[in-house]
Amino acid sequence: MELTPALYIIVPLLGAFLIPVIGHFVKGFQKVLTVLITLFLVVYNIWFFVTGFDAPVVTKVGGWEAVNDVPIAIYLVYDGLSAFILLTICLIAFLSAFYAVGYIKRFTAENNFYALLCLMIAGMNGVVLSGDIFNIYVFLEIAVIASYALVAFGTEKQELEASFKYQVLGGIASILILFAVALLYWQTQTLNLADISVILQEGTQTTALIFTEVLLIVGFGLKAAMIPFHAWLPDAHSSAPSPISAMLSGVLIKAVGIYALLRLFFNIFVITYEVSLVITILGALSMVVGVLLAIGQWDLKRLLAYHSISQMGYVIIGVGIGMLIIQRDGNMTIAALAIAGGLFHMINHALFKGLLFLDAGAIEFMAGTRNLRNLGGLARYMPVTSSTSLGASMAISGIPPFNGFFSKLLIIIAAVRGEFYLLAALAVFVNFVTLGSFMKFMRYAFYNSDKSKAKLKTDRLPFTMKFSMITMVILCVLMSLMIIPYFREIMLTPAVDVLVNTSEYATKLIGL
Amino acid sequence: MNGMSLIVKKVTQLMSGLIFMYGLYIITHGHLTPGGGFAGGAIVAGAFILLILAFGSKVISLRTEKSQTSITESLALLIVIILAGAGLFFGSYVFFNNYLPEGEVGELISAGVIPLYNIFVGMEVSAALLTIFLGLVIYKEEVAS
Amino acid sequence: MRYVVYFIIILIFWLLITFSLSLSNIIVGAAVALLTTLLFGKYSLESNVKIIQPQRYFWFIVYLFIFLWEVIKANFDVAYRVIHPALPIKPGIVRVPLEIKSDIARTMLANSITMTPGTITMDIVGDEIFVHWIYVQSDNPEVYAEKVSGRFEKYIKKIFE
Amino acid sequence: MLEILLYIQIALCAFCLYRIIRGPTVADRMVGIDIFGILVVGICAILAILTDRMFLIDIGIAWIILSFIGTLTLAKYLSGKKLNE
Amino acid sequence: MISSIIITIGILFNLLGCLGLIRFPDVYNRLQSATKCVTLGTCSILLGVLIHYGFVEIGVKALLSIPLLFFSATVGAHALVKGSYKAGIKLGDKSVKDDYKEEVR
Amino acid sequence: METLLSILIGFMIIGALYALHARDLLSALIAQGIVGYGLVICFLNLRAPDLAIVQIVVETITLIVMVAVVLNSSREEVRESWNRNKVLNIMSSLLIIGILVYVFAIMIGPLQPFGEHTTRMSEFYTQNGAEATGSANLVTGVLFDFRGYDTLGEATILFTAALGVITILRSKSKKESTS
Amino acid sequence: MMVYIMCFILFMVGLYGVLTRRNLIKIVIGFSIMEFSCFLFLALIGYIENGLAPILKEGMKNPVYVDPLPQAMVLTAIVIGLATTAMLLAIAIRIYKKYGTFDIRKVNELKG
Amino acid sequence: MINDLNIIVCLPIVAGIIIFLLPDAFRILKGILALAITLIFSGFAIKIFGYADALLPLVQQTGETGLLPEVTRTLEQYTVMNINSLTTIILLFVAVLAPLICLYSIYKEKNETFPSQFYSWFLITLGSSAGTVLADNLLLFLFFWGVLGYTLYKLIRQHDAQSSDAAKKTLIIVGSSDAIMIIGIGLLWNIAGTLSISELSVHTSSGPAIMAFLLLAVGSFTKAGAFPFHTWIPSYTGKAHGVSSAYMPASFDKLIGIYFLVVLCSRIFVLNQWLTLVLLILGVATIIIAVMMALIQHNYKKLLGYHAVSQVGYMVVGIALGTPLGIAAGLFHMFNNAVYKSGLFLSATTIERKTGTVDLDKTGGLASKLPLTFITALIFALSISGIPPLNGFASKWMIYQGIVDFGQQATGVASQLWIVWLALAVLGSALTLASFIKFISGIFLGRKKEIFDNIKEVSFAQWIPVILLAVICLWFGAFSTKYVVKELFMPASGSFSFFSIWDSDLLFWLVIASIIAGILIYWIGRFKNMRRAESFVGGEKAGEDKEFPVTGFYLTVKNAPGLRQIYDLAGRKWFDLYDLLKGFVLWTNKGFSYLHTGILTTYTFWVYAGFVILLLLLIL
Ligand code: NA
Ligand code: NA
Repeated sequence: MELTPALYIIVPLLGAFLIPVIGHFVKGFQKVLTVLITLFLVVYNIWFFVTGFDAPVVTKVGGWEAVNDVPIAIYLVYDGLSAFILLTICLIAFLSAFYAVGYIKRFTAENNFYALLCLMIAGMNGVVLSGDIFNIYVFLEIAVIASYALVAFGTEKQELEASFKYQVLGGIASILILFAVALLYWQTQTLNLADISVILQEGTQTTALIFTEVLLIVGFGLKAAMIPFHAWLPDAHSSAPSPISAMLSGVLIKAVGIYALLRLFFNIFVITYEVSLVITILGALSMVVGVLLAIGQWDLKRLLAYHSISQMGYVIIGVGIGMLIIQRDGNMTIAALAIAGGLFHMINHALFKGLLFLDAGAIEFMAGTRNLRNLGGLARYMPVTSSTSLGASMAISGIPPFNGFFSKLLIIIAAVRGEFYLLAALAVFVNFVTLGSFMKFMRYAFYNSDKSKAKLKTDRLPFTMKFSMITMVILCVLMSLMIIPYFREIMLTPAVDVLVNTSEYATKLIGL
Repeated sequence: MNGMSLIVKKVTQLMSGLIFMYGLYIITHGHLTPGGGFAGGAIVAGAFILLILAFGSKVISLRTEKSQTSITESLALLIVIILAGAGLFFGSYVFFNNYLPEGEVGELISAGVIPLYNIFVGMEVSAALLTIFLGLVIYKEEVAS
Repeated sequence: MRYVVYFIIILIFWLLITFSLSLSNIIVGAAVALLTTLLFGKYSLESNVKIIQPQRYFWFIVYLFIFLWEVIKANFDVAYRVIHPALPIKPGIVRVPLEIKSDIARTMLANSITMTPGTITMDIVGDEIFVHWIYVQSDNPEVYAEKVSGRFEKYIKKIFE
Repeated sequence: MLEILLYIQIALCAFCLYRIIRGPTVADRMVGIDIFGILVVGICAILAILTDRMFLIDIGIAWIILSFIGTLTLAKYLSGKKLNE
Repeated sequence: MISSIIITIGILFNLLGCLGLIRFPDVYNRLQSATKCVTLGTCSILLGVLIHYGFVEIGVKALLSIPLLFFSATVGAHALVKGSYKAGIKLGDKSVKDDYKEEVR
Repeated sequence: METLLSILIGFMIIGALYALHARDLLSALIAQGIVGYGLVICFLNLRAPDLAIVQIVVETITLIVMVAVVLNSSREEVRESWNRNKVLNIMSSLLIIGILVYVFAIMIGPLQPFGEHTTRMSEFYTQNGAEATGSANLVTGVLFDFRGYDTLGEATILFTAALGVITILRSKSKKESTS
Repeated sequence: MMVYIMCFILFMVGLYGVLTRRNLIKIVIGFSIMEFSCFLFLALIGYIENGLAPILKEGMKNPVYVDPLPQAMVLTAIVIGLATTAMLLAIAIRIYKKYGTFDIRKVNELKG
Repeated sequence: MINDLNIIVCLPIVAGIIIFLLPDAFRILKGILALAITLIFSGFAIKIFGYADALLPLVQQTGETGLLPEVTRTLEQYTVMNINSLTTIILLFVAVLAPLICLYSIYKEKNETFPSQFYSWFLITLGSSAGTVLADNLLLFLFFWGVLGYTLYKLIRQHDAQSSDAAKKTLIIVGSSDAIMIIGIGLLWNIAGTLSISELSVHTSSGPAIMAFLLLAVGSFTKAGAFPFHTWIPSYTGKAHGVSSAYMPASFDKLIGIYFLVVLCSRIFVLNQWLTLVLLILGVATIIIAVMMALIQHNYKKLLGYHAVSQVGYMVVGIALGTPLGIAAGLFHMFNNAVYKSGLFLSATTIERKTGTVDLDKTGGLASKLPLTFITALIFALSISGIPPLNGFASKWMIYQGIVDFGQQATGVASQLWIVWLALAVLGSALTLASFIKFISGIFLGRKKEIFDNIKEVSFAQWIPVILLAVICLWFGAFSTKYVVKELFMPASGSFSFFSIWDSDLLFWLVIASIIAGILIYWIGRFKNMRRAESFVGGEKAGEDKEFPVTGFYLTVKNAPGLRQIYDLAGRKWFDLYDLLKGFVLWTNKGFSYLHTGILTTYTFWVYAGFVILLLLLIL
């Protein structure tokens, strides 16, 4: 049987459908199955990398070949960029799922939790793999609807409120995207991304196309929580159960937001100065405003959530700089550097923000609160949580030897080298504030005098939670190795190549 | 008195089965006429909803029903996936391959796997809609825990 | 027996709406009917066995014409009232005693009354049926009982009891 | 000829819309939507002849069924019971 | 041709029903006119279909939908009128009699 | 056709406006239902029977479900008094809407006019779709064959929503005894 | 092109609802209206004057069918819309039980 | 293959990571292990000191076999280490100081707690310092440099609000400066096309070049603790364990920060006169401001912290001069400072251990109980105050001389203002003396309090390092010109002649004047306070409490006209960039938070407003 990317979608879906059936009768089945599935995905992914695939791998639904070079079926496209994002998704999914085994014990309806988690993973993988704009919308909806439910999983007051806001704003995004898909179909009579790209490369920039692009920027920008479309994120990400927060902040906003923007605006649309500028400005805005919002927070998870906005800003300015340089036919090395920085920061952010949310979950699990004002001195009672938090904090604040340092380094250096001094300065400034707010987190939660000693709910964390946290902090350090050319060329460079060689996506696919 | 008036009950008794049958008709003729798994499944769910409306929920034991519906929908989707995944083993080794013979266009038994998809999607949809309906209808806030 | 009849009814309806006698259609229809019987048989009318008694069909056809005639007649009456600028109506709810006993027959009667323009069944309570009437022609219960239900009751009794 | 009838039939729907907007009670609105449902069955039937596609009757039947269920739901609401009581 | 006439008649009935829907003073009377006239009108349209095509698939379906429509419309109307009464909607000013009132008590 | 549709949409707009402004939530739901049914008529006229039947079904199910929700809670809409904020809110939304409509109107000018659609991806579907898939209903054929993932996704979404609904509405969220 | 503009105005009406209404259920309604408009928009795009509904019609020479692809898309989108609405309603009813209101101004514990 | 560089850089780091695995209960064992590794390190550092100038890779590819040859090959390219006279001398200093501090740290009082995993962080710091000094590529340099910020953070035990705040502030300032440096590095890359220190030589004539210099200098200033990025040092030393303070802010951070400043000023950039002026201004500002703050401290650890800042000013001045003499003076002072300052911190640790307090008001008269500590501390104090013949005097003398020398060139504004630099440097020295008189007399002199009766002199492991440091002070002072400067510093700075080391009358009298001035300042303050104290002791019972605490004299300084307002502002954190920025950020945060009302309509509105704005932006 041919190696097929479809398994990325099918396997988690199978899990999601099996869990309600078998999990109803067999106790503990759901946990084992979810962990196994996510583990399988990670292994499958790594296998792909190790074997070294000839990009892109394309599977066509039903085996329908293109007619007169016009694709007629949905394509699943597995290329460098999708591979990179998929690795991020599956890695975080596995660690979150494993963490959840210990964490979710306190809740009822565990079956539903794991089934929804599998659905979310399947949806994200689908978005990343799909080569069809409408199909992307469909998979996106799977992922986000599952996430709506997961945000409200605790069914407490605030969780419901958060989920509602998330749903309304997410729904707006979905409608805008759907409208954009319709407009795009009106203009091109096709839904296949490569085919759309072929048509758009020939045509001129019409008002309708700009309208479509704006719709897509707003729609996917909402999913990616760019300022000013971010308002749902702090609520939703802070209210969800922690492993889900890790998934939402770690991968969901990337898979259904940033990835889609990258794919569309690099590979499908012709890059224009205005759009690149707008995306970069939104990124810079997110970066600055996000962090300024974060620093005053006392709710730990809310603080982390606002930082997600800010860190996504880094990713966006990274790729935005790349876009601007490509657009003006500048130095492609610098463009590649910027994009590499952005993508690298994406996976790094997934790791350290995921870890931070898991840590926050551990704190909540033990101390029963996540208000920093009521915490303190936890370092003594929670050494694992404390040290992993410190590692993650250092990573997000760009302190070596953690991964965040290297990705920020790439982004800032690329900004300077591309002569975007203001962006570089902003990135550095934001880094101060990020560092400041994570120092605040460490200081109030783990150091200080211990106020929360009496309130500790349990004396020890479940093993699975500790395992995930420790693995993640190790990965936070190991990911730094990606700066070494050898590893970079395995993982990062293929993804960067897809984005830098903007029109190759279409030409390669149409040829197949 | 549970449920609605006598008149409604009697007519419901008369019609619910027919509605169910009609739902199945829509499902099985999905490849020939409008509708298909989704519309038909919803009509099937409608038949059950009609029963519940007319007779009250005592007519079916709701708790078990709810778990049954969610199991049903999972099973149905599993079968869909298996049907689709079977394409990996037959024919051209791709997902969603229509590996059964296509038959003559316009016949009831034709279009290969499509009617089967329709049937199971219909099953899933009816179960899902029923789950949603039951979930929203019998929802009660828990006593403060 | 009840279930067998139900199965057959469903199968017939299936064949009617699909309007094909091919083998595949009959097999699918049988499967559908079987499934329907399994799931809905227990909710079906208890007395559906009566459907195989042919004399009922005769009365049914007779009744159908009478009913149609009444409906059309009443319809014009209502039409007149709608179009007339003064809107000559005198609505009210009246109580009509019932003679027929079986639930299905009562239901059919109620439906017939409802379908006849000008009257609408509100409820059946005990042995009485409450009817909203657009033009209450008389205050005498016997008169309006005849006007409302008398025309249908005897046929319905023959068909359904 | 049939087309004109179709337009008239569609125009009749506006009456229902009027009733729904005017009310005054919620029951009036329910009547409006109920009637609307029946009118659409007619539209389907006329269209079936007009376009010579028989499946439109299928849609009409579906509409009858669903409009029935919908009306019962609304009626049940009026009678003040929960839907599952 | 016959079918057209029947359909026209049906639509006239519908028109009447809708007029009633607009003109009548209270919900009970509106139901009276609307349900009946419109149902009858629609039935005649369906009959027109039957006549137009004869006893073929489509005609039979149209025929079958007539009793279906009959039952659903009548039961719907009945349920609505009962529900309206239960919901406390008063009979219109012109009403002359209310026997149901005591029964509901 | 275009005029007819425009008028129909006009009615839908009126219904929608009423639905948004009705004091009584149930009335609003009914008005929304009528808009949905209006959409069905549009679909029928647009030669989209599949959409029509699905829309009927969905509209009715939505109505039922919404009625269930309103029954479980309150029917009265929040009283909205007229204050400065609200006026500001409405004015600015009207401004946004005005700009968007204007931009939209100038934008669609050069696009294919109504009714003169050309096909590219669906060329094959309309020409050979029936033979290729064996399905007389082209929409079904497209859905289950060429766009199988859409259909799988659609069914999955419904599954997800059902799962989500019962998850959100479960009566107890935390286990009683926490170790 | 009038019909497209009308369709877009319908979209804007839904948008207006989402922007100005304070009641949760009203917001859900506003959403539905926006969705309707999207569905309609797609169906309008695929329409071909004098085209046949995309269901095979026997015995016609060179039949012109309207585009089935937008219809397939709308079909999927309708179901997605239903799923979204169901989720929104589930949340709304739970919020009502917790907060005792559908007023979104009062559902603002999470801020800052 | 393992080479000497591996042992210098990687061995301590790897050992540090391995020592993590041992629980803190085996502290002594860990200490001994660490000491052994430090000694190995020192041995190799001395060995490398003998190397000829070279560029050697840290990771070497040996043949095609081995783990991932491609990886090793690329690493070989990026981890080039620069062995030259400057780097090796710094490494030598590191090698001298580290074992002493390590030895001192092994002893622990019963109730005393070190930062957890102290020795792991100690060793990682050691290896990273070596890496920082040796790294040739600026990115590799920045990597090690950043790690030092992290270990600095870990070397303070954050058990209460103040210590947590101090650690927080420290890492924020240090980490931020690292981020700033990235821009500088990027600019350099644009200008020169390379990031190898050995290949760089950039004229600060263009805007980007000046910017790059300033941004990189920020990093150096922060690490070394020069104005205006110095504020973390007093906070840190005030709360950290004395050993940590002796290790990082007092010695290692100085060594590395000043090393980088030297590299910046003399290797990477060629300074123009305006940059020299800026550096000089910052240097003297550092001297004066920090010493003024030191004068008013109660907490002797904090006082030492301010002095740690103040002394940096001299180094900056020396290096800013740009002449071989200046640079040699700067480096010399850097080392001297590291020696006496770590000595002082170790002494302070001893005092804290013995008395349990860090407040000068509560100590006194310990000289008789702790004679050894007293004598060594006195040597360090005199040395820092620039009293001949100690090493502090020698390096300050060189700096004064460098300024005079610089002034004689008389080209450019900076040179013409030489007298200002000289005067302020001397004034700083006088104030330093004044505050150290306070330090010595506050702790060791005066009347002994009864609670201190049971104090005994410290153990062997603690006085050995201190005495060694004191010996270095004396020895470097005595042999400064004859041997030390010539052999150690000239190779790094370039040669120059001691034309007038003891000859300059002016300088001689200035030194004498500064000594007298320092003593006067102290006594004036004390006298005024004594008088005031007596005036209201009046009828109260006489006794120990009566004696006016020695630190009271700061009131005089604090209340002096003109100074009072400045101190007030300083108290309200007006001069602390950190606090200013923090205030600004929190202010903006309030504004943004206010906008997030929690009401859905607002958020929806943003979305659509954003949509329309984007649309208009793109279409128009
Ligand atoms: Na096939
Ligand atoms: Na150089």
